[in-house]
Amino acid sequence: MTTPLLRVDNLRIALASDGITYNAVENVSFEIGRGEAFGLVGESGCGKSITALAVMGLLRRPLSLGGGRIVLDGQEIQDAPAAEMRRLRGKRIAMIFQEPMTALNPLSPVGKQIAEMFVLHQGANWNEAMDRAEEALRQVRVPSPERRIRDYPHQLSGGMRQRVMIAIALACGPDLLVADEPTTALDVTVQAEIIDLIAELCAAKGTAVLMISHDLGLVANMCKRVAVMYAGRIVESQVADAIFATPSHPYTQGLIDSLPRLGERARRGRQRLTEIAGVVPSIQAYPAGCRFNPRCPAVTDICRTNVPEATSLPADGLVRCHHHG
Amino acid sequence: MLIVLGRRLANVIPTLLAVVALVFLLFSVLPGSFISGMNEDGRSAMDPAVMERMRKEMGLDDPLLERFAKYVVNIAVGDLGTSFRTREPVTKMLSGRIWPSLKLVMAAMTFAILVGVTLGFLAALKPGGLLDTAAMVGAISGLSLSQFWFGLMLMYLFALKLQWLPSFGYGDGGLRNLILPAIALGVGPMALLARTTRAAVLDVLNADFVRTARSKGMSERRVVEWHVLRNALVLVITIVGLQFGSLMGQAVVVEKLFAWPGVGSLMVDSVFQRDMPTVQGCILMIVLFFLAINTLVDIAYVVIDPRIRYR
Amino acid sequence: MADSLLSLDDLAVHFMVGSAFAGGVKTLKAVDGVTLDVKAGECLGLVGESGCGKSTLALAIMGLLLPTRGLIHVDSQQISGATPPDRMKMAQTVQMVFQDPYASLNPRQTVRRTLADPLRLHGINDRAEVEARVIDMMAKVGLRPEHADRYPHEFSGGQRQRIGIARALILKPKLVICDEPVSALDVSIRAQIINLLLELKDEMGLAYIMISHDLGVVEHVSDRVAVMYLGRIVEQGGWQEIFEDPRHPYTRALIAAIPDPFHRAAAAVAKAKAKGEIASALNPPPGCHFNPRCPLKADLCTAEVPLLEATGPGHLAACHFRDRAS
Amino acid sequence: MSVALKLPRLRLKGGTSLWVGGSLVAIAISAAILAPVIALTDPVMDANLMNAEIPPCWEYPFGTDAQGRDIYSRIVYGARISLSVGIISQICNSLIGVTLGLTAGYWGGWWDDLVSGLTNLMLAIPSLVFALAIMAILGPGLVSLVIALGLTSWSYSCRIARAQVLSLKSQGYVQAARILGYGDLRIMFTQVLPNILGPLIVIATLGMGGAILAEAALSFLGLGIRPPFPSWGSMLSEARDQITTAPWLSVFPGLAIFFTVLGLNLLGDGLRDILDPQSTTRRN
Amino acid sequence: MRKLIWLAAAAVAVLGAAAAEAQDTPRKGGSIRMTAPYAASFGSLDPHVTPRAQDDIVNKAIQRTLYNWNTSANKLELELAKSVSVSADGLTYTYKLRDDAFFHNGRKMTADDLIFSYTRIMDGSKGYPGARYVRLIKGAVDVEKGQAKEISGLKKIDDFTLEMTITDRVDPGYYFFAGTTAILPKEEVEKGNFASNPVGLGPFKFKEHIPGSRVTTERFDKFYKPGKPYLDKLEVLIMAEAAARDVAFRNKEIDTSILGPAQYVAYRADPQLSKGILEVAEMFTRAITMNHDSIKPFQDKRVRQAINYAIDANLIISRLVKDKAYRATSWLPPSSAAFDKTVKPYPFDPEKAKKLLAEAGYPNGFEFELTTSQNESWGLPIVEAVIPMLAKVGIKLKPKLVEVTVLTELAMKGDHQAYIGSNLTGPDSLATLRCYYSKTPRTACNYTGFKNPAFDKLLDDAAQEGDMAKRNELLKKANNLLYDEAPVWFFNYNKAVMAYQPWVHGLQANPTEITHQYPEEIWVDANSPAK
Repeated sequence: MTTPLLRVDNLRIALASDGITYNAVENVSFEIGRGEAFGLVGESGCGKSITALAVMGLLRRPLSLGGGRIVLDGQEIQDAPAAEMRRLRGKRIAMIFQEPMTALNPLSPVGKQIAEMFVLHQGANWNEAMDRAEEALRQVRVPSPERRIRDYPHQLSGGMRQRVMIAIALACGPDLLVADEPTTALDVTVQAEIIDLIAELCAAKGTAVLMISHDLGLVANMCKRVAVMYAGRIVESQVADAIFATPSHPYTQGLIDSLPRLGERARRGRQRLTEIAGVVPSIQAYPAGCRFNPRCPAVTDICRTNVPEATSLPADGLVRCHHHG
Repeated sequence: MLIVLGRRLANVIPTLLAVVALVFLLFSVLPGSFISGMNEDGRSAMDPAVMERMRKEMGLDDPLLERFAKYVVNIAVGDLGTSFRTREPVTKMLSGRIWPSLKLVMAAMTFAILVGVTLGFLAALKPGGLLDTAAMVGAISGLSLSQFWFGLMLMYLFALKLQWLPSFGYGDGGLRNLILPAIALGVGPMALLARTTRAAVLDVLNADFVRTARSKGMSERRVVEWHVLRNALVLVITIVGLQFGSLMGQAVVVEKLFAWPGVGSLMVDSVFQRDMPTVQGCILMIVLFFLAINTLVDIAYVVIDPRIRYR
Repeated sequence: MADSLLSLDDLAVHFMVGSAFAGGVKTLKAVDGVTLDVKAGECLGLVGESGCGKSTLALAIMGLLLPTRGLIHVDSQQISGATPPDRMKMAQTVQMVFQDPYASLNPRQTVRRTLADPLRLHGINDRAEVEARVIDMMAKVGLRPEHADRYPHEFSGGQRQRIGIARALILKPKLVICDEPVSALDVSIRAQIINLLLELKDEMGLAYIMISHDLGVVEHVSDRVAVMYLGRIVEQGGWQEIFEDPRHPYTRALIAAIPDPFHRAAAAVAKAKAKGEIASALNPPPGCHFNPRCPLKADLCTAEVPLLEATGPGHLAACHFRDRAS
Repeated sequence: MSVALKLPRLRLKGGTSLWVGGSLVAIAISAAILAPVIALTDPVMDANLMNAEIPPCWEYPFGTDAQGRDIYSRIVYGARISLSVGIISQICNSLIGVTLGLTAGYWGGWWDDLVSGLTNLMLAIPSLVFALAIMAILGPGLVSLVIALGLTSWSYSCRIARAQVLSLKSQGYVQAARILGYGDLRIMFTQVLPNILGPLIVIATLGMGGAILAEAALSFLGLGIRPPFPSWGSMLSEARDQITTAPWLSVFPGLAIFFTVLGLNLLGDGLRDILDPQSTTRRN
Repeated sequence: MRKLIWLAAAAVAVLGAAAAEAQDTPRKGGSIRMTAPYAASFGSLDPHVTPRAQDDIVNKAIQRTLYNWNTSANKLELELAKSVSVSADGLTYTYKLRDDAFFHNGRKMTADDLIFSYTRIMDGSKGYPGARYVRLIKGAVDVEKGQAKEISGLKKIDDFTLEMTITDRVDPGYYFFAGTTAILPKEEVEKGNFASNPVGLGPFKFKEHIPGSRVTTERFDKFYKPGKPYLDKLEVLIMAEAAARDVAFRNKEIDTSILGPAQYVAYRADPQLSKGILEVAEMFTRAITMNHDSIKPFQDKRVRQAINYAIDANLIISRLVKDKAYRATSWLPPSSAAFDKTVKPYPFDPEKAKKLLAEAGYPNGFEFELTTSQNESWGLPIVEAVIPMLAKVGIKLKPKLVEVTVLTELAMKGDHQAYIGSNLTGPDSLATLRCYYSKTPRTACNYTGFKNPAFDKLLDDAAQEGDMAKRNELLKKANNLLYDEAPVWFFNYNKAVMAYQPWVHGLQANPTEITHQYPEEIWVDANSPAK
């Protein structure tokens, strides 16, 4: 295998709170190959978004990088100087965010916000940059881009705004696109379009995607490989198809079973949904041992004391569970 | 912009009318009359027969409603009545006072904006830092100062002890006479602006779109220049407008202390002498100024914030 | 009508927006001619995307918004019209569960107060009885008695939603409107609440209107389903007809948009995705509101509003091509 | 980002100002309450012209005034007047503002238009000018002052109450209350009011400082508190001519005003961080 | 002892004035910056419109009246006339007017200007404050009522001779020296904007008025006193705030300043500043006016005397007013010709006060409300000092603070139980004492409601007496009667104190109002920093 585009190795993110430092994320490792779509799935507060921010070098107080390595194309960037990171951001790694309304500057025309990318990274002058911004808008299939570049974010619908965000992110043809819940704020029908757009554009440009979502179905549909995070750790990582077919971690299993799936009732009649007991723990109250242990139906004593090691699964997959393998 | 202006005017007129009515009613129940006010210094002679006659001549004995109706009709044609005291048209008296008042208010606001916004801005860039702490302690102290006390202190320090600046008066209308009263008047808004600016900049710095800007690979300096300033300005401008507008009213104390010939000191003087047409004219002037500034702020919003147009 | 717990007849809720100065007043037809009924003990799923008017419809049913036209009958009693409805009586018939469990509980009231106050308000003043009903209701939604004196912030999202459900049920209503009851919850918690709602329905003989954009949830819980688009119902029928044999292109588009990692849906559905975005309700397209996004669009669709007509027993669709095979 | 991540910084910042502000205010309040106990002499009757204008010394820690009265005792008693002015006028303001704002925001319609108009009117006339007019009508004195300050600056609390109600009105629990059959007033007072109290308390706290300063300004203009009981503003105002000859006359009341208002401002800030964490940019 | 203090202070005043005169020969040129301390603005520069002391500070420079008050001689003298002859019945005065007086517009003053000015003042529709004086002229009232166009008592003999017939046997000087009776040029008045461009006969001509700030005037070269004025420029700066005035004076931004008690102490103690202090006993009597109609105890002479005994006025004057006042004995001020120097003020004797109260039937005292203004010399601070003193004899005093404006109105309406104030008590002693004449209405200054037939008789006799010396004897008796009756608490006569910079010379100690300087006498030496 060639070197992966991005390798995250043993990442730890520290959260300082009231003078105590918590590990919001620990032991997180994954690799993304060139042009590959990789999904990171988890519930709110599991640390998936801050992992993405860590990759971007955008962690801010009270969060900080606690340890581990982030290797982009063979180059370690976790300790890169700020200026170096700035050159990378936007040019080689780009990001789109959950809320397209707040992620765009409300006082600046969208065309200008796209054009900034060309000015920043390619030394274009503003006129030239605006022309290219128009082209970028066309690429993300915004109708009549020549007019839209002068529009302000509030004049666009949610889906259009997210398209603008995509245009910004992909403006300089980055190697990696980090998409943090890009469709959560959108309607179902629009969400499908945006996902398709991202997949299509990235495939065309050979851009790798780090897709972050709470929706396992969505991620599995788009990504080749998926990692599931729970309470700051990756609990399972598999090829997308496999994770639905053979979920190995009780949490993954629970997630898949707990939601009514379209067509399920027609096939099998109404079944009582499988519940995952309890609640997601807060960072300050992570349980010892396997963090899923208070909610796990298969919990045993070892789960409460020992952190499970990773067990390999086929096709570079892994799972962290004492009861596997 | 015309729409904003139109909407604004539609709001301004009823407000003005209400102000006129309120002021008129308030001051018509004021005890003491101008005529007894002529002895305000306790040194001037009065003649009861003349007083009776003056009451009549000034229409003070007419029914309230009649006087009010007359007043409103006159205002509509730009006549604010005749001062009891000087027997000159109020408009003429005001016209001599507006420029000094404006000068003072503008100087105070310039001071407040220059110092306040700069301090607040620098403080926000390093929250928790030494400058931040110092600026915020200074700001909150500035808000806790009694204006006339502070003015007196300035006088003593800069005029009497250091002899840098004249202590009072309008002088030739130049900058030297303006500095002390402007600072005394501007310290409150300055403190408020420092705090508001700091909060606004911090707010914007934490906004999602700033994160977006950073994710684009911008330097912090660019982030601030391209994305933070303008957005913070929107938040700051409200305070600037409100403060600017009410400064003319607050100037009363400072104008009196520094013997500054503005609308405020004319008003206080006229209140104490019960020169009602002048008082009403002054208040109307102050309110008009407030509303005008607010309209300007609204227009500034439209210029700065594209969202407003479509609201 | 007689056997309907709730019936809506040509219900419309319009809002005036804008001002006389800025570009004139416009009419926003949030709900525009909705006819529906819900029978006792039945669960009606109401599906639609943001801005389709489903929340407005719910508020109108609750009597919180005055309808512009049309009739609402609740338990055979007309509640719309010139006079505002009798809130006290309404309260004992229809209740509501809200989407956001964080915003739907008064942060300054304990669970006990949240549940006991409505009882007292409705004339139950006996202390022991109030207490008994509160504890009983808490038990029903899976809360322990010691939770009674806690404040909302001490609970997790799932537990808060349980409190919200308890509050809705404390007056023993016949119909509960559930407005996206699980969409704000953590994924791993949603099953708990869906199961709870279904259990309570059976136990208390409740009827539901289940408003959701999550088709999986709707399919799971509903007896009948109505699909809304831009203020109108575009399709209505039994859950099986809607999901197995959707007749409206919009319904098909909704189903097609669901990520389908199991690759089980028919290939035809996968091609039914809608293009573009939902139009503004302020300025809906003429004719069939869905026409700009519709793969079946024809001239007829811009010219004529399709009526909601039967396409099978109990299955209605508002499409000119309702009978065309998908 | 999750809610949990936002908490820590606010608490640190609020802590200091809350502590310092709270202590300063507590000192002022205890001085007011304990005045008869901790004052050395009667602030009014113990005038002895033979003792006039003694600089601070052991017997008179803050010196004596032109009437030979102990300034320390007068400041202690003055706390009663000055704090009463601040507290009572703010209670009036809050009552008026909250009632109007609450009902206007909740009911909307013509009532809202009327209240908004009234609020704009109040904002347009500078409150000092307004207070001056009312003081001139009622004549100097504590009651007039409380009325003047209590009637003239309710627009802020009204605006805030209204804005808060508007945002709370669509919250689930308010809607739920309506659905459960609660009457409008019951909803306003049990569901809405308790939840908007935080920012209103902050406004009232900051307003108290403003009222104390306004009292000083009005005293300066000659429309202050009725004698013989001292208020800090009137003490300061009376002493201003002697600032070069007997500075202690004005220094101590000046400091009392400064530290009390500072305390109230700090307290308001600290409370804001606790009670109203979202509103860092709101004007006060 | 007390008298000694008073005499000493008076001597200082005279010496101060003398010292100012005794400098070298006046220097021509330079400018002076005087202060107007009584309000934050001038009312009007039209002297007929305003009776205010503040405005007269400027008007003294620009305008002239028929008479003036000679400060050094302490009496009235002719200003615009060279001589006057009086008819036998004492009612017709024939004035030989100056033929060298020019208005600032260059025109010479004639008798027509006096007739015009006095007729204007009697315009009933305007209610000019000077009407109270001009009404003395026969036929003036008819003009005021609109029944005549011309004042019948004024006759022009020739351009420089005017005959004036008056209605009472009084000295018209008292009536025609007030600023409100200034002589104005008709043609300028009729231009319509006289107030913003005043023209007069005074030594200085108007140059600029910045409302609320200052008035600037320049030397008028054709002024009728040869060689005068000395100054090129005279500015009057408005400075109502005593503390600010203090700073400005110390900072040498102003040349004269009016001192309050606090600053009086400080300036006297300062080796430099103490050299430039001008003092004068002004004709203002400060008193607590008791309303005999509203509080029953006040009707008893013994109670009123008790109050005079119970208050330690000397202590208040020395400690609180910082000796910036002269102890009052009775109503008339010491500069009045009818003042009796032998009378001693009420001594401080609380025991006697208690006894008198007991005799009057109030052994346990009583309670009354005292209305006061904020004034530092005759307002609130005094009341605060009086409260404990009266409390010691059992009288409970409730202070009520009002504005001066309101105070005046309450006094006129009788809507008070007692009030403390400052009363103009000169220079016309007869007019001053009329305030206690039983037929004088309350609105015209009988604020006590005092009624005493003996007093009325004395006043009637005095009015009939043509011989000024004899009249003054009668008035002296009346004043002493007031002393015994004590209708008010006699507090003090104002000691007006003006501070001036060392380079200022020629200031006059004017007892009618210290700020009213005849500026043609003032000059500054070369040390003046003003340009």
